[in-house]
Amino acid sequence: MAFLRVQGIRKEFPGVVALDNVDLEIERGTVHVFAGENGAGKSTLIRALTGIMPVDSGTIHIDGRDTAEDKSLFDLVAYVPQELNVFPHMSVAENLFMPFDKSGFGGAVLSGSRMTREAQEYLDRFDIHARPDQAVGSIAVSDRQLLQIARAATKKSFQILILDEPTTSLTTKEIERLFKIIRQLRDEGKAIVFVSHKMDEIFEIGTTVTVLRNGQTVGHRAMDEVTEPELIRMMSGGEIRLDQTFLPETEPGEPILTVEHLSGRGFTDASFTLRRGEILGFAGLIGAGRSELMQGVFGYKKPKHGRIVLKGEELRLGSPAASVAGGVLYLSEERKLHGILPTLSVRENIGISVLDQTAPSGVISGSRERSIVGSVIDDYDIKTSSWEKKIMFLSGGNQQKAIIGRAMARRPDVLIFDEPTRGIDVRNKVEIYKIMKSLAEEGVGIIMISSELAELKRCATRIITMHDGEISGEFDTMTTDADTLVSAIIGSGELRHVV
Amino acid sequence: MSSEVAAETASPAKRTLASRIAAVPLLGVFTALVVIFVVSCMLSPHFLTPYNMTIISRTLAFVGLVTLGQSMLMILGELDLSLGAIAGLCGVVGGIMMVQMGWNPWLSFALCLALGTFCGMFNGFLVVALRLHSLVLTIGMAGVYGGANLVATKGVAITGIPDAIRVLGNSKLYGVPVPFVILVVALIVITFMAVKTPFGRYLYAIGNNPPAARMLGIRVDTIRVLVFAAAGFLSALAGMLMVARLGTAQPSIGEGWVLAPIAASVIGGVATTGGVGSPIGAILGAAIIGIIENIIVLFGVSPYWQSMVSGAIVVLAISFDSISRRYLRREG
Amino acid sequence: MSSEVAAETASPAKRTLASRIAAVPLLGVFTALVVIFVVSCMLSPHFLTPYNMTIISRTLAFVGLVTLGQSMLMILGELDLSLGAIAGLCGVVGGIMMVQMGWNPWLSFALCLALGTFCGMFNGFLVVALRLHSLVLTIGMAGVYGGANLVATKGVAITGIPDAIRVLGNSKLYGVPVPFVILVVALIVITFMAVKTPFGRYLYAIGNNPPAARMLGIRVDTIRVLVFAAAGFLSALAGMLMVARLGTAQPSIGEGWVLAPIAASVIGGVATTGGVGSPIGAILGAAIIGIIENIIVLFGVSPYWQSMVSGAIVVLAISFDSISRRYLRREG
Amino acid sequence: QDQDPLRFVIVPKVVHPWFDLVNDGAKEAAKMLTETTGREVQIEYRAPQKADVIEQNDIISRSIATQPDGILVDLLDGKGNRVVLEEAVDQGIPVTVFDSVPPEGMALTSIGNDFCEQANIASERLVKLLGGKGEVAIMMGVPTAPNHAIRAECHKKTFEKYPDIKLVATGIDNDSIETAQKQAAAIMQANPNLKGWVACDAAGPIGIGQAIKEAGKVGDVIHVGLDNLPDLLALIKEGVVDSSSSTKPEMQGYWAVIATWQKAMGKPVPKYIDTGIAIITKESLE
Ligand SMILES: Nc1ncnc2c1ncn2[C@@H]1O[C@H](COP(=O)(O)OP(=O)(O)OP(=O)(O)O)[C@@H](O)[C@H]1O
Ligand SMILES: Nc1ncnc2c1ncn2[C@@H]1O[C@H](COP(=O)(O)OP(=O)(O)OP(=O)(O)O)[C@@H](O)[C@H]1O
Ligand SMILES: [Mg+2]
Ligand SMILES: [Mg+2]
Repeated sequence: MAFLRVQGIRKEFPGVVALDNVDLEIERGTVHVFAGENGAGKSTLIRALTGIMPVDSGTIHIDGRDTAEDKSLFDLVAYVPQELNVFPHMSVAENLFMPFDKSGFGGAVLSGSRMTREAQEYLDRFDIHARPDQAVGSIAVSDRQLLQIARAATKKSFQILILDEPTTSLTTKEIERLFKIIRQLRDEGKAIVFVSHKMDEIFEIGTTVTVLRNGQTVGHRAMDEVTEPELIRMMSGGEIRLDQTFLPETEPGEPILTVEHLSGRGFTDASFTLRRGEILGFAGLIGAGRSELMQGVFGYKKPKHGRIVLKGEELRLGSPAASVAGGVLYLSEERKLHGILPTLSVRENIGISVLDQTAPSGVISGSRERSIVGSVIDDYDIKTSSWEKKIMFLSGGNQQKAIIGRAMARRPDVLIFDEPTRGIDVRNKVEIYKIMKSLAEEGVGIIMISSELAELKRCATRIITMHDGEISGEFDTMTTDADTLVSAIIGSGELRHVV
Repeated sequence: MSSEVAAETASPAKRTLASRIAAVPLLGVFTALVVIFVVSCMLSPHFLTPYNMTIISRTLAFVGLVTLGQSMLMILGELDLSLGAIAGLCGVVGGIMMVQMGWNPWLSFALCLALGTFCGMFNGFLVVALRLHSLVLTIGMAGVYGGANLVATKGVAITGIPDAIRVLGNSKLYGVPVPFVILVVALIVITFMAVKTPFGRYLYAIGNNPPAARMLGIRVDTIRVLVFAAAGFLSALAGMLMVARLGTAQPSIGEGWVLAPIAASVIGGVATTGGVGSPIGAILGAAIIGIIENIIVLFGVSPYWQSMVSGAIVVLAISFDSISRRYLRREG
Repeated sequence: MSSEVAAETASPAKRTLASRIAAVPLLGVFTALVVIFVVSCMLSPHFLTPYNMTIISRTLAFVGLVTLGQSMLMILGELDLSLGAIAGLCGVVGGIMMVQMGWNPWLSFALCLALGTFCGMFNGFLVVALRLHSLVLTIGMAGVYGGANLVATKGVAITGIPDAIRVLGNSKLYGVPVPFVILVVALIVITFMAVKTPFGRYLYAIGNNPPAARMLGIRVDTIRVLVFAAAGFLSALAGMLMVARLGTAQPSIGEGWVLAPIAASVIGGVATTGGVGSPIGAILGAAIIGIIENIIVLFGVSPYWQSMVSGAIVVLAISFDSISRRYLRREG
Repeated sequence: QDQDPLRFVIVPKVVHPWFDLVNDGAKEAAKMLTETTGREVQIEYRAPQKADVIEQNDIISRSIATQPDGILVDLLDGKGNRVVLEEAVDQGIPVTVFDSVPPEGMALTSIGNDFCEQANIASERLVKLLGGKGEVAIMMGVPTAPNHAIRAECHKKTFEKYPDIKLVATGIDNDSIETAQKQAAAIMQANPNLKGWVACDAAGPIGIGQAIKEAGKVGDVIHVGLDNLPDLLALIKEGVVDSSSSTKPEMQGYWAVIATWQKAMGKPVPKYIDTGIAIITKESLE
């Protein structure tokens, strides 16, 4: 019998069956991938496996024993959730070893020095850039994500490690590092469960895969017996081409946004121009300051010096309201922190940004709101059982789509997309590329920040690279090879202008 | 709102009754109010008399106006513990203007509303400028405004409020006390604002997630200051109406309007964490508290037991609300 | 923030003095306390007398014990507005046991501490079981406990507390009032607990991010109930010490211990949103408030101005804290 | 004869032991009336939780809603209570006022005494004991409570009459012994030459007495107290507090019921009944 065995699990939420008769077997010493589109039920299944969410029916056996009879079996499972779940005002070391009794600090008194020492080992091993005594709120997002993974590994008793989209905020280098650790653990005989929407990752690390669709298992495969198109077909029930590009086919128009010598926290002396009808990519390592720069441009964080010209007029610095009024929208990479309005409905979440269309007279028209929200939900294929469902109950990917749809419905002139496809499934990624392309072709200027170079090369006409808070180069996508870009990203090489 | 829900879902037939009920957020508190009303009618023959209804509605009017302000602040994720002190300060300043300075009563009335608005706005400004959570700031400001009241009056009530103003507090319109009419008008305006205008949506958005609201281009700080100002205005209005009712400007006006509006709001479904609930629910909550206080006296509960009984009923009311909501959700 | 990361990882020498200061969270409030202390010494020759120091430290002891409990709750992200009522209830029940029932004073003392613990625990239990935010629940419970006090005493103080107990409130140890010694001991124990034990760190974790804490398998609910119980215990202790001090069990004990501990905690750096601050900071905050109240009287501020002045100083203290923190952060 | 019992509602200023004594006196009168007239007289006692005119008005109007045969009120502030008293009179309910002054222009019977007189007795006694000179201080109660405010004002007026008496400090105790003690201690620190204290509420003199004892100033600082709470009596016996003046709550309750009954029966009632003030000294306690 398999080390972890799931039979006939069912879980229903109001209006949706999230898991429907799911069977699963996971062996030690393997990396088992859960694949499926947004809302397929991957995270729900994982929550069931960790014992934190009771299921409606079905059994979970670990090591041959029934978890319904012995809850302590769940101690064998270590789990890294999809969303960041850290304690921002506490130290790195404490975040790492929480809860202490599971990580070998179970005594009555905590030894600070021992904790610092052991924390340093984990920080080195996972290559996390932080000191043990630093507050987690002050370290970079990527480091927080790695820290969260390291935390799971501090659980002394774990035999199964479940990683729910662990790579969303990591760069290639960090992912490689993570995979090295995963392989180590696998070879030590642990069972690993891995979820990602990035196909190359799945194929690189996976041993076996279970595909979920609409809460049901549609197949189990050994990884080397399945091809990428096959897997995608299992997930989506259709064909998706991965080599297609989405570069806007119209000529770029006049400059719409000009940034001159902008400096602020995390970026210095940034100058660039965005033209109508183009997709301008921003590449860089995580922590390069792309988000900071764009939050500065948008006004969410006030820049210290510099000038921004929008549609020929100088933009007030440090005022998101002025930017939005001028037609600039920013979609944050951190949707939980900066995106959703959790206890409001899907309708209200989308409706909030189209109020100038639904309430031109100052009074919201319910029918107009319903028609706009309805078309957003259809256009972006947002899976929700009801428009009135609180958005916090949607799957992560569907939340992301709702936020994107909401921004598009506002018909912006400039759209700043920070990691637009983070956590989005393959089919919907393509949908988002298509949307960006058609918006650009309608004359919208789009800035796209992405840590996936491949993605930038499929969409962006020009790519600006950033390194350590400064712009390190500007390249024409068609004429530049990957090596040139990478060296600009990692900061070796002079400032280049290739355009 | 519930009809909208029904219209949108694919197959309304599938939804159970319980889940429909759960979808109407005010139903729980409304049911509780009806039950308490009916029980009160049965408990005391004096309850459902015109005179008693008058005193209940008038009492509700004063605390209700403050509750409206406090509930809007709570939806925004803030709290103002100085609203009672603002009401008291505006009341006595009004008295000083009308009586001691001999100013025109209506001018004085308007100036006091402006003063209340200013006090609220000042709280809001400090919250925004200093990025403080409002709870503690307004504990301090309650001391400041209450202290100003004491300095202005030396604790002595100001008597001789002109009749022109007194009419506001004591007359009736079609048998309904004027302060209650004012409350109903304010409630309608604010509910409309909350449900049907962008400003109302922004309130909920900010209460849900302030950084996200800022990213949406909402002027978060401006709206915060405005709502604090509105709450100050409503409190000043309550204070002035109380002066009109009493015919004297009592320095103690507003002392009982600090915790009751918060309790009323929570009973009515407004979360202290922001983003949830409605002003109308808060008023229903205030009505529940008001009826309970009334029936306790009518029923002749020993004064020594009163505070215990009304405390226990507040606890029961919020427990009932919390339990029923969870039960219905599970069903749905 | 990114610059901090860079600075910290690269070379410690690079860190500015300002950022080092900002890293010591208690420094701001400690500086404020010292400044206020020195100013007080200069303002009044009567301030730095042994007798006055005794008064200040003893007053601080009572409100300080409640502040310790409240600050732990605030770190956890909760609030208990019934702690004052618990103190009062336990005080009078103690009086009834010792005087009217004639029970052994120490047994009565212990039973009252148990009663306070139970009351706190009951609050915690309701918060956890009903998933309510504690603010409103404890407004209601304050009515219940305060009402029980009234029922038990009919508002009449119970006199004739045995000398064995009175010694606790009135004697000194090496010149330091016993209640203050008890406060210091409690502070040391709680600080040790908060900083050095898993339990203490879980407090912070829950205050920081309750769902994350729950997900990691921390017994969030158990810890909540325990901390409520501890706060109840500390309040009962304060109430009993006050009874010992006064020699009579006054029903009004604890009335002033509701908002002051919250204000003190915030001045001392404990956020109302949870997860931040320390009990020691809260006590420093309480000391600031205590000294201000003392110096206001010494300095002969008109009684009419007192509440305004102390309110304004609370506002100034938290503003100062907020501004200095932001300034230091920007520098760092 | 109508055999329905007569229901009289007593509304005091606040829940307070002093008013329980009023209630006792009222019950005594009710018992006497029941026995002598054969028609039962019931007393209902309804008190505000806080000494606040607004809350008291709520209680009075709720009492009116039950249509009693008489209402007996200790007014917090005649002018502020007037609206509801008029409502009672309009509905034909007899109203009697005790321990306070009826609002101007309303023909209500009042029972009791005035606070100013009570304060004057205390401050005059202090002045006499000090030989007409020295530094004195007043401890106010709750500044917004009218009876406390009246007493403070009358204390002040008395002191102003004597050129060699110097009022050096005023404390606020908000009717709390603890606060009174804190404030008194600080005030004595700041004014080492202070010779005398008067108070305006029941909690104040106890706190002051304890502060005097603690500062070791018994005999050095003279304190004339107020009211008759057990702690204060103990302090008087101990010699820490010189004396106190106290109203007679039982008498007020008793006569208020009698007057209300007379009014309810349509019999003539006097406009004012004075129940007198008791002076409490160490001698009178022994
Ligand atoms: N607490 C909840 N209440 C109601 N519905 C829920 C809840 N949690 C999940 N769901 C629903 O269950 C379905 C499965 O969600 P789940 O989060 O498991 O998807 P997922 O496969 O992890 O998707 P993604 O790739 O977007 O993370 C979704 O339709 C979602 O709306
Ligand atoms: N509003 C905010 N509150 C807290 N932290 C923030 C906020 N906005 C940005 N940050 C933080 O700023 C840091 C720098 O950004 P980051 O590491 O994301 O660099 P980047 O160049 O934008 O790269 P990427 O976009 O690939 O993540 C991150 O730690 C991020 O969490
Ligand atoms: Mg998921
Ligand atoms: Mg970023």
